[in-house]
Amino acid sequence: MNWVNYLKLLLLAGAVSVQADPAMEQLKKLGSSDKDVRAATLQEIANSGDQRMIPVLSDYRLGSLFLYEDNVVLGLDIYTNDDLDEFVPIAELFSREPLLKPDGSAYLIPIEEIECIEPSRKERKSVLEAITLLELSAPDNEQRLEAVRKTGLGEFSPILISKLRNLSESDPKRGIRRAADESSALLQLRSGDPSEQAVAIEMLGKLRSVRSRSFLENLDNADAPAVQKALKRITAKERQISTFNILNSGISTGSVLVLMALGLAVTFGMMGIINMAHGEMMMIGAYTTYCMQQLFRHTPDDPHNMFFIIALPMAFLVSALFGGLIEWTVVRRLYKRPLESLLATYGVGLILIQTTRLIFGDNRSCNTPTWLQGGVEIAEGMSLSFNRIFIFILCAVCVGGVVALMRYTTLGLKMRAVIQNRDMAASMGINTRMTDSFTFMLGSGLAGVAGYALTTIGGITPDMGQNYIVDSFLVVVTGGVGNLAGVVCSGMGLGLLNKFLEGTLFGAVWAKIIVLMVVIAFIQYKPSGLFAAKGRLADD
Amino acid sequence: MTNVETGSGYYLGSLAGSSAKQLNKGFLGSIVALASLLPMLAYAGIISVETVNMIGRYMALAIVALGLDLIWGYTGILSLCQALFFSIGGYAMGIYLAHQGTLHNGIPEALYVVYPYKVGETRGMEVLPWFWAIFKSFNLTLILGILLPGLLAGFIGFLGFKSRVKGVYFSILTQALTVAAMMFFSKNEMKLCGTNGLTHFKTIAGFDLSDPNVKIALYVVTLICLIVAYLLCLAITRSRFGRVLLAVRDSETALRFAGYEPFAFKTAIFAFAGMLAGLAGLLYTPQANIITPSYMEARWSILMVIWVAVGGRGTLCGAVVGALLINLLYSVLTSQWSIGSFDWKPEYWPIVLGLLFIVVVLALPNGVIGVWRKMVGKVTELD
Amino acid sequence: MDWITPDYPNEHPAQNSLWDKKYLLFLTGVTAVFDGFKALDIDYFGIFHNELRVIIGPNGAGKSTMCDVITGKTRPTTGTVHYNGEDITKKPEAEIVRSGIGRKFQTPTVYDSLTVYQNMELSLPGPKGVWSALTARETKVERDRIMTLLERVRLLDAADTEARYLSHGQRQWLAISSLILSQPRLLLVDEPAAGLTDSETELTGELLLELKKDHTLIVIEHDMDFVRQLDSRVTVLCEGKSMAEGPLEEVKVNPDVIEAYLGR
Amino acid sequence: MIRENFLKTATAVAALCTVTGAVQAEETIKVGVLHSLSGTMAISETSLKDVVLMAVDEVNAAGGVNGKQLEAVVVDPASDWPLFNEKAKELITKENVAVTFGCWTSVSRKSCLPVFEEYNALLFYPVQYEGEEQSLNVFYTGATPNQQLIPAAKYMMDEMGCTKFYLLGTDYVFPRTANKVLKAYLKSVGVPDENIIEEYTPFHHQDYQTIVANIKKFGAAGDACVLSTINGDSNVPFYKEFANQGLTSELCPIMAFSVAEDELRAMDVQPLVGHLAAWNYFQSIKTPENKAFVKAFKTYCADNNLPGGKDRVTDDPIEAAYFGVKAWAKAANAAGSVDVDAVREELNGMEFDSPGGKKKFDAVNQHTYKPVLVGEILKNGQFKIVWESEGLVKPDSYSTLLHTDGNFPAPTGGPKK
Repeated sequence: MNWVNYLKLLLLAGAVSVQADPAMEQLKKLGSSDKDVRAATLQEIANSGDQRMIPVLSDYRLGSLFLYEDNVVLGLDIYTNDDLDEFVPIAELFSREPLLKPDGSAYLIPIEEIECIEPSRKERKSVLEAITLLELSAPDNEQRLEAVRKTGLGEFSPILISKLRNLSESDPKRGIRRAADESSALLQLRSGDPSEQAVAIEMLGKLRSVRSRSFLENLDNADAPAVQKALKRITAKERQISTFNILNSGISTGSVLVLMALGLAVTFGMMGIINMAHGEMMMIGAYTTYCMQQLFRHTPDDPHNMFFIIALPMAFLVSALFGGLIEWTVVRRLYKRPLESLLATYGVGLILIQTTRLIFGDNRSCNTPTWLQGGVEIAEGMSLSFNRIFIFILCAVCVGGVVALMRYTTLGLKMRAVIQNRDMAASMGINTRMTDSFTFMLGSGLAGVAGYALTTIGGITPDMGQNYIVDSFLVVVTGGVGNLAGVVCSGMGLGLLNKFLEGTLFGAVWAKIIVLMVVIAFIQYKPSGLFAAKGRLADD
Repeated sequence: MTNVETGSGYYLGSLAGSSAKQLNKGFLGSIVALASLLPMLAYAGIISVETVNMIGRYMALAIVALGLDLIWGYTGILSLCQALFFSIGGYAMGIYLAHQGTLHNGIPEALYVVYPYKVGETRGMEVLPWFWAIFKSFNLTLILGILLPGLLAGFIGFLGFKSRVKGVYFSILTQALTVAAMMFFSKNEMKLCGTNGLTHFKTIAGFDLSDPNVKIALYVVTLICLIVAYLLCLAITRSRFGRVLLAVRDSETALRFAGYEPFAFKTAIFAFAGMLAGLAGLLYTPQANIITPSYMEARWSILMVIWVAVGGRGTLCGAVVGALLINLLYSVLTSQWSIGSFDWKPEYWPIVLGLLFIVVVLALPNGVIGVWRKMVGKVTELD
Repeated sequence: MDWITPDYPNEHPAQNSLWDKKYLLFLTGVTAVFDGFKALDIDYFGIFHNELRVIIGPNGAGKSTMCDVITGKTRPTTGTVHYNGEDITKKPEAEIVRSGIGRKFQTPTVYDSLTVYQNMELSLPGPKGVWSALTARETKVERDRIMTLLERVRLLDAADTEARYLSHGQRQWLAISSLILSQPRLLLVDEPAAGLTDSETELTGELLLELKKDHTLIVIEHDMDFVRQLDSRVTVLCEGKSMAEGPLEEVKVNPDVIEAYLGR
Repeated sequence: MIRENFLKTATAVAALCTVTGAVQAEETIKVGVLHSLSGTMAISETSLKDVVLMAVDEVNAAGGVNGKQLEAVVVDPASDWPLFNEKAKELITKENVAVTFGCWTSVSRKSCLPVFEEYNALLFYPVQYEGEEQSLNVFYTGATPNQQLIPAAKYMMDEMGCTKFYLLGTDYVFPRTANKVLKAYLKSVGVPDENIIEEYTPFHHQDYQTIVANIKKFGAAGDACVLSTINGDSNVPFYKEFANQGLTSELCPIMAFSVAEDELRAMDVQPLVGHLAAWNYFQSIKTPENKAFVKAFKTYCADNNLPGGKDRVTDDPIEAAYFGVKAWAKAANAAGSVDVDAVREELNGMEFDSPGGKKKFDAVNQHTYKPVLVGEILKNGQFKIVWESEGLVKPDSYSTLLHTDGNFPAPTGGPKK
């Protein structure tokens, strides 16, 4: 592995050669005790356009820069030994590679022996502004867009406006050109010059800039027709955005509900088992995901996203196995007494929750894989988060999978046969015990998948399942027991209704109460759910 | 033929046979004897007053279980909103008791924390909400504490049973109702003191709640109420009404074609059970010294069903025994103790209780009472 | 077929006292549709007072659905049901029952956790409200009636046995005797002989024939020997339609009926 | 026969309930530990039980109280509020504990408060709460609203330049009261009504899409912040959603009042980095006393094979629970007895050392004088202290902002007449 050593040598050479770098000298000045010097230096760096300085400045803001042997170095995560003494591992500023001693070991400097270069609390804002300024010329589109937007909210400065105007003319991305127009108009608004303000108001109205609302409303001449006209256009835009948001969040809430209820639709809807431990099956899925994360040693700093891919089948399998175990020991004996399955499985749930608590303790977290963090903005103010998209797709795949399994496979055929008429199926030579086990395992496995998906939106606690169990039952019952299409419709319907109520007149609490009331009224009106079985045999 | 002539066997509900009747009598007698002994033991200093108080609370819960047994054990309706009716009774008594507690600037202390006067305003509008004013009267509280849950239950039953909501659908409907009610009660602006609930009570009808004599008196009242409730339930189950309830459980359709309106019977028994739960709430609150929305959590509703199941579904003494037994066990298991070299750690209680539920459901479908009867060996037929 | 066609087909039966006198029960234009499937489609169907009518037909012919429609368990999609000169199409089941239509289901429905005596007790005629159930006590007369009936169906020894322990035949008899006890004017008896031994079937037949004297009966049956024993008019239902009607011997040679029974 | 049989069984049951807790040697002093070890609150309270047991060990190692060893009696009120009442009775009447350390939620404290007053027993309550209460039978080692909320809001205005405030909380009494206090404060310093939004979610709420979208709209101009009293497991989905919708601590900082190091262990910390929290103690306090405390706690957890072991962290309630034990031991030693009235006398106005520095009890309202700290969340789940109050802040049991006339209810409980 010669080339690795070679690289290291190169890096070391870099570390030595930084002394000649003017940026390094500037950074040292940031450590000055004179706040005017610091301010001037920051200004200098901001105007230098040196892209390397962006991460360095954010490190500076967070207090991760240190002065070591007359060099500015980057402090990595503080290392704490067993005596709680803290050490700073240091790294080269721009490459972020750990600095190594000649013998190849890392530098670990006791925190007391190293001087931190850090802005005062008040200076932090100007550091941010400096970063923004640098980012205006960043090659990365996202970064540039973000910077352009932020600029509009900062202090008025003619230089900034001219910079933004440049961007609005020359930037290759349309979105950035638009954002630059918006930001420069926002700045103009605060220029104090009435004619410039008028132009800005016109522009903001044309752009239907949502962000400018509060600025426009706070203008001295907020009642002027021009401002009102602009505000009207903005209001229209806001209405669009809120409609989009209601739809978006409604659908994603709906898909979470469907995913949670899907397993229950199998165990409860089809088999008639009231599995109160269904929520705990979700919990097991979530803890399996957590275990995978530990197994793959995934941490935010050192992402091994593979864990999340492996965790999907594992969550399904582990939950299915637990489901199989529960079926084999408890549920099997209760097919003739479905209501009593509620009691026994509640006991199972109690045991699972407390056992998990005793083994894992209470506070555990699962990190979302890097590619599910954040989201995509499809238009201004309208963004889709990746984790929500993921859950939607996962939900669709699971529903499709279950439907396909039921319709097109022999196993599915057997399952349907046993569900419809156990005795008949048995006399046709179907092993009903095996089929029951499989069906229950399928339902539990699906719950595990739901738990897996939930790790991307919420936390993991031993009793997390309890939060979802009532909702899951509501979805299945509203949909009509034993009907997958019903589950999908009611899950989506309840999700949309909830978000519609929450997004319009009511808060989250009232929305939930009203949704519950609607479900109650609905059951009154359709006592067997949305897609009830009809006919002579239906109610016997 | 002998039975036919005397007719004695026909009035026993599901407990066919005169031996069962004797057993019932024996059982009931033992419980009453033991229960009436407790206050004396407390006065003699053998057990603490707090133990009597604790048993008193569990007896109040046993009254809920009686009602639940009527609707679930006998009629086959799995209701998950008994906790709601219980809470309404509890809140009625809670509001009354809060009136008797510390007042500050004219409003009860409990209400004070959540009193929604606007920020910046001085307390100029300290008016009691109307639903607080009602419960200033002790007698009215007692009446409403039973009547309100009864009416609500009647209303829910009427709507649900009229439109023939059945089985699991009814369970989920009632569960949803309870959850909605819990959120409603938890909201501060409802002026029901939010999640903190009502607590810190001082006196009831002029008697000091911390006085041991009052505690024992409350216990005795609860015991009497339990016995009366038990006898009422017994009368119901032994009347033709009781047979109709069992018929509802077995085949509602057949009953309908025998000319009965099952919905009327279901509504009636549901309302009655609601009233029992309300009564239980009235008795429980002064003894527990607190009522909060947490009683309406899903787990409480399910636990109540479990009391009945463990005791023995469809037998009235089963409901009582189940409620007392599970609660006692819960109380014992959540404490730290050691017998000999065995150290019990309280955090293991859910595992033991969970196992118990499973075992009871799997191995003892007739609950503790079923085992008891088998042990006594006098009854061959079990329901 | 002609003899069933009403003389005044366009006139509402209830408006014409003739129908009340002639027919106890009359169905016009009754259809029952489930999810697009027409389970029942009857133009006219009537039962005279004190008639015993047997309805036969292959599986799925709509026999039980017809009972359901008459007793209000299923609401017909179209059409009306008249009983004793009254439109009962939209009445609730229990009310229909109280107006005098009793029914025994295909699978005998008894209350498993009640004793045989208690099963019978619930069928006693009289007020069936909540309050009366709380206060009701059987009179000596009522008890004797129950005992006599139980004796007739050989269930006297089992009077104190819970119904769940009864044999299939005993359950059938319990269901039938409960029905008899409730003294309806019209009895709908759905497959009374299903699953019975020959001697049990015979007793059931005897019971029904006894009832014929002062009751109107509709008996649904498969067992041709049993139908022969009842010796009465037969209606053949097929695919929800009334296919033939008349004495058994006549119906048996009807080519449509033969086709329906054997053709498939 | 039946009766006899039954009586035997019943007596056995009754005996079992009365004999819970084995008879112990007389030389020890019993102290009660009343924290939920199961149910929804176990997530927070288990750590407090652990630290109390550790403190008891330390007191014993230092010679105990008045020459006697302490013996902790642990019960599990199972997040079941009435059970707190029952367990408190059990500790006081059956176990005869000298003092009880326990409770987390306000409702659990309210539930057992009457018991402590009735028997004139002593409770140490270690969690920040909404105030509006003052019992002579409770020593409050957590913060009152004025020791946490007001300084934090002030910080957001003065240091972060925020002019708009989104008050977001779980729908229960603490957030409701906290927000009432905050609103009163914000209005008193001239923040207009339209710049304050108050919003609540149900317990265990997991779906913050709509709310975050609203915050985004509210803070579009970059001058808003969130003052969060979101409780427990709802924090994870809230912060995740916040980050996923593209909001950062720069665009709209969140100041949390219920997120401490122990909760951060349960979270994917990444989305939280840079947001703030206000407490009276952080694990990152760099004093030798605190380092020793943190180390002792980690070692204790590891040595006793508690879940999490060496990775466990300390936080504000843990410190408050810890110094509660120490302060009580100090007072009992000074009083020369564990008699409640004597100890109370000693505790009132007493100064004592704690991992977070010197503190003292108020001489009248039995709450604790504490420093106020604002911390910024780091990616290792610790806080970087960015602001510190000058000296200790006096606790207000009843908020002066709500009781502008200064007419407070009298304290409840106290010595038996």
